[in-house]
Amino acid sequence: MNIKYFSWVRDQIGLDEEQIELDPKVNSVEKLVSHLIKNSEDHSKALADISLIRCAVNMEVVNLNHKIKNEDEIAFFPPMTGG
Amino acid sequence: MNIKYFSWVRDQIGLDEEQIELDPKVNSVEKLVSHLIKNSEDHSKALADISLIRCAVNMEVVNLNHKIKNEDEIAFFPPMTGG
Amino acid sequence: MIKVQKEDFDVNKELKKLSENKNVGGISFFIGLVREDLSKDKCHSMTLQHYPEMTEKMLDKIEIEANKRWNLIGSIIIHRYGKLYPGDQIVLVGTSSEHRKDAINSCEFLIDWLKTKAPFWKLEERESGKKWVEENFKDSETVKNWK
Amino acid sequence: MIKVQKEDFDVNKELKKLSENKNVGGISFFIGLVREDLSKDKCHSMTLQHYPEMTEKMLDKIEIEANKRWNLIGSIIIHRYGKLYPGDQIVLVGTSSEHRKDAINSCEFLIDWLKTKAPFWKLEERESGKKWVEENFKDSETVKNWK
Repeated sequence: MNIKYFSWVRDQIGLDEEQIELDPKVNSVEKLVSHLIKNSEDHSKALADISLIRCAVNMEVVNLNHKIKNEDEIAFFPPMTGG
Repeated sequence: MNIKYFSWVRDQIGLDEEQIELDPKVNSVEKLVSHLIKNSEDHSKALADISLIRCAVNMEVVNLNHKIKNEDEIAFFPPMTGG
Repeated sequence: MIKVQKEDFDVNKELKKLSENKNVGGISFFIGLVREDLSKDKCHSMTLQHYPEMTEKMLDKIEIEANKRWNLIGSIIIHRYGKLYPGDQIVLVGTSSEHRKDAINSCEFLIDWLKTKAPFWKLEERESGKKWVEENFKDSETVKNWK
Repeated sequence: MIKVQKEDFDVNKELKKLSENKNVGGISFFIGLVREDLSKDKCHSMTLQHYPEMTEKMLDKIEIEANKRWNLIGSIIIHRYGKLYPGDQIVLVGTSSEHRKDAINSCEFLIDWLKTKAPFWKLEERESGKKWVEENFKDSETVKNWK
């Protein structure tokens, strides 16, 4: 699974993107966040307050209980500020 | 008094503008219209249906009972179509 | 700023002026063009007649009104007169502000007002003959909503 | 048409394209610029980060949505990314239609949507330091009104 980070989420985690092999039990965005938080202190800090963060699965914004699979492209970022 | 005509009012009357000496009894827009209608057949035809016509006195759109005096600049025209 | 002119106008030139102030965050433009209207009764030309002194007066008034209602940094109204052809630019309204809604809403207000309050009359030369453009009742209703 | 690019854009060029069709009666533009914001905490630069594939996808989607809701003849969205400075153009929305309200309303809709639905994030370098621009709750409310 390819995971991308943007804005201050990227700054705090210190990575543009990373590849992980998804454990089949980690089958929702919410479970993925819990899994990532165990990865490092930076992950844990960046994703601590999930209310500040949005998630896109295959470039569609989804909510926390959205189902995911290993082939998906996931992105975490704060609310968008385009225009 | 200087009277200007625009659009099809101008076309029908056949004049861009005309000068008249205002009879003091002709002291409102409505009375001026009645007075002008007697001037010629073209005036009479152009001003026949007053509901189609707007009047400006000194470049402000006014209604029929607006008071007028000899020094005023009057204009008759159909509804404006700017923009 | 208002301009009533026979000549065409250059949108980039007006954009440059409206962007000079570095506190501007948003600029809105509306440009009105002569429509050929091929599907119905083809339009060959449109001649704009106007009442010059009153036009300047009304455009000034409309611009002042927009500046009262919104926080604008700059505004421009350019209205052409004379004989124009399909595709020709007739009118430009441009507004600039710190926050986008002031520019967007005032630009819409200005063009709505011009439609019924600016002393212009349009003579269209169509396939079927010459005809003065009649009042658009929708425009008269639209402008009332701004009260 | 949508474009996501580092380079600046030329409004006159886009205007020319939108006026090509002679049935166009009105064109609306909105241009967003980097504000210096002198009065508060001076802004030195703004760096726009984006999620390229998703940006293209969302901009396409937004444009299709506008074309469903209004009778448009043409539409253009250009959004820049990279490092920009006060006075620089960030975004252009342009729409053309036979009757003015379609162009005006869709242009407002598009810029409202871009604010909260286009995957861009703005890093401001201000007098007081670097800071990611936060969500504007007014923008989130505004976009809900378009439902």
